[in-house]
Amino acid sequence: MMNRLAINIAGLELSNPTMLAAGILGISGLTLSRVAKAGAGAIVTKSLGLQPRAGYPNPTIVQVESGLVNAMGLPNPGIEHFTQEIKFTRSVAPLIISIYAFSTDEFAIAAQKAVKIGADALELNVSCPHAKKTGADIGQDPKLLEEVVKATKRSVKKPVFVKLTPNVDSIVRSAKTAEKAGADALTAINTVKAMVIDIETAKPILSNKIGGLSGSALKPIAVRCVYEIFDAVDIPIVGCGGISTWQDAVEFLQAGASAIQIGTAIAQKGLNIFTQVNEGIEAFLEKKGFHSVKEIIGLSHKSK
Amino acid sequence: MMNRLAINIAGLELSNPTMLAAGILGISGLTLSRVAKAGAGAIVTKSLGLQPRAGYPNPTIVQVESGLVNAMGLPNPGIEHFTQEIKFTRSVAPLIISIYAFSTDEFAIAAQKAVKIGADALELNVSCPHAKKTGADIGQDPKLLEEVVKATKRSVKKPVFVKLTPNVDSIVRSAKTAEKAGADALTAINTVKAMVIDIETAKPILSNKIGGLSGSALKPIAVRCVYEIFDAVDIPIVGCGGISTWQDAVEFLQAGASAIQIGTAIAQKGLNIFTQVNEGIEAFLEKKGFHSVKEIIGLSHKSK
Amino acid sequence: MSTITQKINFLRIVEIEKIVRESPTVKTFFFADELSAQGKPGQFIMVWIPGYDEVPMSISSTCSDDLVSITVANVGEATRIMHKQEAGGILGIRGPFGNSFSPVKGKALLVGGGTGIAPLVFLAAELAKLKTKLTFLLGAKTKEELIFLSYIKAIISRTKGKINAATEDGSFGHKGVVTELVETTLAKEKFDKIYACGREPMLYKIFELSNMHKISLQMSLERIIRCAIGLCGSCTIGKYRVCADGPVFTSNQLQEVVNEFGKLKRDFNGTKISV
Amino acid sequence: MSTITQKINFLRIVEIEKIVRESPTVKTFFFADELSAQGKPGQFIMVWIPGYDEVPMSISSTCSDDLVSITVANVGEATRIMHKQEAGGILGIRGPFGNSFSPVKGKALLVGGGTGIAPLVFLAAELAKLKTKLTFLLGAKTKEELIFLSYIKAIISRTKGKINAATEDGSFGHKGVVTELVETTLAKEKFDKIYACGREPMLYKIFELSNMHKISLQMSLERIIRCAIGLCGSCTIGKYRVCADGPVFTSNQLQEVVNEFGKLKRDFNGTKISV
Ligand SMILES: Cc1cc2nc3c(=O)[nH]c(=O)nc-3n(C[C@H](O)[C@H](O)[C@H](O)COP(=O)(O)OP(=O)(O)OC[C@H]3O[C@@H](n4cnc5c(N)ncnc54)[C@H](O)[C@@H]3O)c2cc1C
Ligand SMILES: Cc1cc2nc3c(=O)[nH]c(=O)nc-3n(C[C@H](O)[C@H](O)[C@H](O)COP(=O)(O)OP(=O)(O)OC[C@H]3O[C@@H](n4cnc5c(N)ncnc54)[C@H](O)[C@@H]3O)c2cc1C
Ligand SMILES: Cc1cc2nc3c(=O)[nH]c(=O)nc-3n(C[C@H](O)[C@H](O)[C@H](O)COP(=O)(O)O)c2cc1C
Ligand SMILES: Cc1cc2nc3c(=O)[nH]c(=O)nc-3n(C[C@H](O)[C@H](O)[C@H](O)COP(=O)(O)O)c2cc1C
Ligand code: FES
Ligand code: FES
Repeated sequence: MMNRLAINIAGLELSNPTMLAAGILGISGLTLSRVAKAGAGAIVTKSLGLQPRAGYPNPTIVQVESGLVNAMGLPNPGIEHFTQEIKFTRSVAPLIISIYAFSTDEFAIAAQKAVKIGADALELNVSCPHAKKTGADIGQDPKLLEEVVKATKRSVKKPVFVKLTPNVDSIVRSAKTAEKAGADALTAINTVKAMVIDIETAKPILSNKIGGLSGSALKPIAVRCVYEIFDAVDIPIVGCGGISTWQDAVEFLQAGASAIQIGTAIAQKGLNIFTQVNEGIEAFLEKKGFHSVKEIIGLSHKSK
Repeated sequence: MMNRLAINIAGLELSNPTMLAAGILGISGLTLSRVAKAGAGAIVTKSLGLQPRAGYPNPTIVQVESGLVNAMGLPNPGIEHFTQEIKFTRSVAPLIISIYAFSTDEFAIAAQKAVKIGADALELNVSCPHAKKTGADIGQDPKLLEEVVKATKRSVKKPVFVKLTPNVDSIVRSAKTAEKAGADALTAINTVKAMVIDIETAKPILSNKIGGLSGSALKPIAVRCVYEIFDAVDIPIVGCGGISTWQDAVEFLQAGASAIQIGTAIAQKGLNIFTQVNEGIEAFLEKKGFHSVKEIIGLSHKSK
Repeated sequence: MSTITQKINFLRIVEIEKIVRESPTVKTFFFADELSAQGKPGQFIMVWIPGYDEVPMSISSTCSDDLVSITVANVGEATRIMHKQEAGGILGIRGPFGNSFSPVKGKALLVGGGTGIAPLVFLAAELAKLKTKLTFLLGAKTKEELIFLSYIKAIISRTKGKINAATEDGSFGHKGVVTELVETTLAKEKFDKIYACGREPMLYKIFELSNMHKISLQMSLERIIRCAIGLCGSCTIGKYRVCADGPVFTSNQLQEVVNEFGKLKRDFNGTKISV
Repeated sequence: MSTITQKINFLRIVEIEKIVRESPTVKTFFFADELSAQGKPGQFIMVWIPGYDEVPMSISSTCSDDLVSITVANVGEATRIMHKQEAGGILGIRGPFGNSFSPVKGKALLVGGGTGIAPLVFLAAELAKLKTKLTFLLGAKTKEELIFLSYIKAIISRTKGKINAATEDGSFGHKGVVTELVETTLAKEKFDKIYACGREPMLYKIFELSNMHKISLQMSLERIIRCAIGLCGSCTIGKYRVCADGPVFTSNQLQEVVNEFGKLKRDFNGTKISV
């Protein structure tokens, strides 16, 4: 029987449209492989840089009513170190290495290294809302964004996903910029800048004070971003932000996503969430008489 | 005994720091007066324009897990019509008329009219995320924002509050622009652009498709905005976004707000919320040994 | 906002299980929905006709198996589309919203005009359980538009109550308007409560009559509903919100808003226009 | 995310009600918290020292009046600040997180080193309720650092169990390390389960001994904890997350991660370093 859930995105063959979101359990090859075995169609690493980075001191995460605010500060051992992890992820699912860097040149070098150690594709983190001179500091500047994507594309042959920040005047402009610069796919979205103050002590709780909001609070914002981008670009979109049920996943697919990423919801639902979401999508497709998940991508744009 | 909750903001004397948010129950003078009697320290009208406007067809509101997504489309009978409403709001609490317009000149005219019919202050809606050529279309353009605020300030003597949109690269830049242009106070924030798709029909639910996210989902974003703005400007800030308890209100005050606005939470808690929040703030001040709410404004910036 | 308000306000997609034609212009739609099935007489739901509009409709019956009905007059675009639907079609609903009629024991007078009869039929069924003695007065343009007639007769006969109807063309019962029946009935009889639903001029007349006879009153009003949760202000009458403080109001409340009741309502942009 | 995970993960500010000095470097802090008071032996909470750090601490006791304790060794900045606090001081806490020891009936061997004794004392109290026969082996550098000694003696005497200690300087009990006591004990006696907590080289040795004697084992591990809810990946050992899959692991699980257990851990940037 045909696999209704199979999808090709920017040349990657996914057995289903669910992916692990960047920065979630993505430092260890064995953990990534466990996520793939739990059902994820693709796995994305923690954002890796050229140098090791310790991240911010704790507290790095705060619970809010409808999600989390986090400022981990991109802790990672550096791309080189990841060589010893990558062997564990072989042949379980396509591996996307998320990279960050502090300049155009560095992005090109980081991309090359990531491909060399075995990335099937790259995701450029130009959207982390709480790191300085990287992440959203790049994604918010159309010129810089264009240069970074161009430089990365020139340096590697593997598909390049560009992960966008919603902390901009117009995510459509960012999406078009990335597409024009050669991006093969877009991931939308990273977290929204946010913070929490403890009123008893009058202190911002995160050591970095400001972090990024993830989880269900983000969902209607992320759906809107995917919907807007879908009308503006021709490259595939990976939806991300607050997905915790198969219904959420279908909403993103109908908004225009070709695949979706799951992060925060893992805290609550465990790694089983990938299988749950996939089973839900499959049953939905069957009920509605669709033969492939591709048939519902962007469907909400077609209806009156 | 001294009123611990009293606060002067941009020349308005408020008996307490709670206000009604714009667009909530703000079309009818009698309803506004009821809100004031229920405990609000100031009342803000629905955003009014020079011409009557029917707004968007239903559905105009959708419930999400942690808030609402709305696209009312600024329905309002026009500023002139409001003359017959304003008599009901006299001497209950300071009245802030929220205005929107489609050009710099129109903003100046609208401001004059609003003052003429009796506004104690104005709030410029340069932040509505779903109206075309007004609202956020102005607030996202620093040059236009500057011109609108300048023109308004030139045309009236009453205090001008500028309501900011979070849908920008940098709300700090918007805040500084508004301050430089002469704003007497800032309201932060309006809703974040968002949408909801019904998966059974694959249709965006709102007739306008895209709307604005309000309610608790917004809170950590709004707190961050107030916190960032507080460091950058010298004019007072009115915090708004997801406030539903006195703890939320205190968090905004400590972040740097001199007063706060309440909208969405009224659906759940009723008009009593103003009194509940005020009583909570008062008890907190007493417990912590503060003599005035002023002592906690921006307190989170002082602590290590 | 993890409260009951939120839960009720989430959109549910339901399938129409059954459609009953009540009159040439009125149909009743049945569907299953757990939350609406807990609705009380007077409460309404918001009905989304995907791709068109979302409109308020009173609950006209509930059932222990979660089956709920709304009774819809074909008056404009959204209701026309609804009338074209068949069983198996879908609707989006949220609710139930608003307050409800408070049932009285003793003797009750129910006065319904047009589709205003629908929520009162739901109420009559509840009152019958309390053994309240019912007098039901109905009004419509023609005999054909007198909906729920046989159903009401059945309830009335169980409670040893009375039923009387008025049609404008005289095709059934009294020729004239239902308020004339109210006048003659109140002249002869005392009631513990009057319940009414229908067009506002009719309601205003009944309000005056109830004041004259000093009988306590509850009536359900209509205004433009958008949010249905008391936020947007579209539905205000005086200081009250029809969606959240109403739709059912008492004589005392109506007295407070007497400058608007029966006289002024707001159009879609909020301008006051005459009722 | 309106689930239990979310509820547990909300930060609560608590007041320290009592501080007990256990040794020159260890203090126990008591505070009231409803959720933590439902914690089980082996579970931990995240403790925010406002303005400094947030660190994981095992629950060392719970009480029906919601009083909970953690037992803290002064080893670095955050724990130094904590040790300076007095009753009335405040902490931010979230949790409890992770799994817990599963209590066994029959005969249990408990092996604790340093502050690793704390969660085992909590476990011992639970096991005593099941009338499990306990053998408790403790290790520390000096007699002064043997915490909870008299409390353990009390539990042990109630269950007719045994207690034995080792100090590196020989100031109390066996001179040497506690694993030597484990070796001699296992040579003489059979147990239904071994529970252990302490430094990883000690745990690894016990793991080997338990394999040799084919006794089922549960031990609590430490890795760097940031999110505590299984997301960030800071705490992984092999394919497991200490915060969410642990902190308590069985022999079988440890076998699966034997390439790292006792050998490698990750530092703050995720680089593997030796334990
Ligand atoms: C609390 C309440 C309960 C109601 N219960 C019933 C019922 O049980 N059965 C029934 O047939 N009708 C009921 N109505 C009236 C019903 O909502 C309107 O007939 C319907 O909205 C018309 O929609 P349309 O698109 O077909 O007509 P349109 O062509 O859109 O409008 C025709 C008229 O319908 C009214 N209307 C339209 N939209 C709204 C709206 N959002 N809110 C209020 N009125 C509106 C206006 O008066 C308008 O002029 C109720 C109204 C309210 C406020
Ligand atoms: C599940 C678990 C339960 C624990 N239970 C206890 C207990 O009951 N009593 C007790 O005294 N200690 C316990 N610890 C160890 C305790 O968390 C560390 O001693 C404490 O974090 C040191 O913080 P510091 O700032 O004083 O030291 P630092 O100077 O910051 O660091 C000293 C060492 O402490 C460890 N450490 C620091 N931060 C963390 C962190 N976020 N996560 C894990 N380790 C960290 C590292 O090994 C570090 O090298 C437990 C650890 C874990 C993982
Ligand atoms: C703890 C945590 C760490 C994250 N780290 C990264 C990261 O390193 N790189 C990145 O691009 N996004 C990172 N993100 C953002 C997520 O990949 C994702 O975009 C966001 O959390 C929204 O999805 P969710 O609501 O499903 O979590 C992180 C999110 C969380 C919660
Ligand atoms: C139904 C509704 C209508 C609104 N109308 C307006 C408006 O006319 N003008 C405006 O500036 N903001 C408007 N807003 C935004 C609110 O004033 C407020 O900024 C936002 O809802 C966040 O606050 P809350 O979470 O307390 O609702 C509206 C919000 C809602 C929910
Ligand atoms: S319909 Fe919005 S307040 Fe009643
Ligand atoms: S501490 Fe984050 S996954 Fe365990």
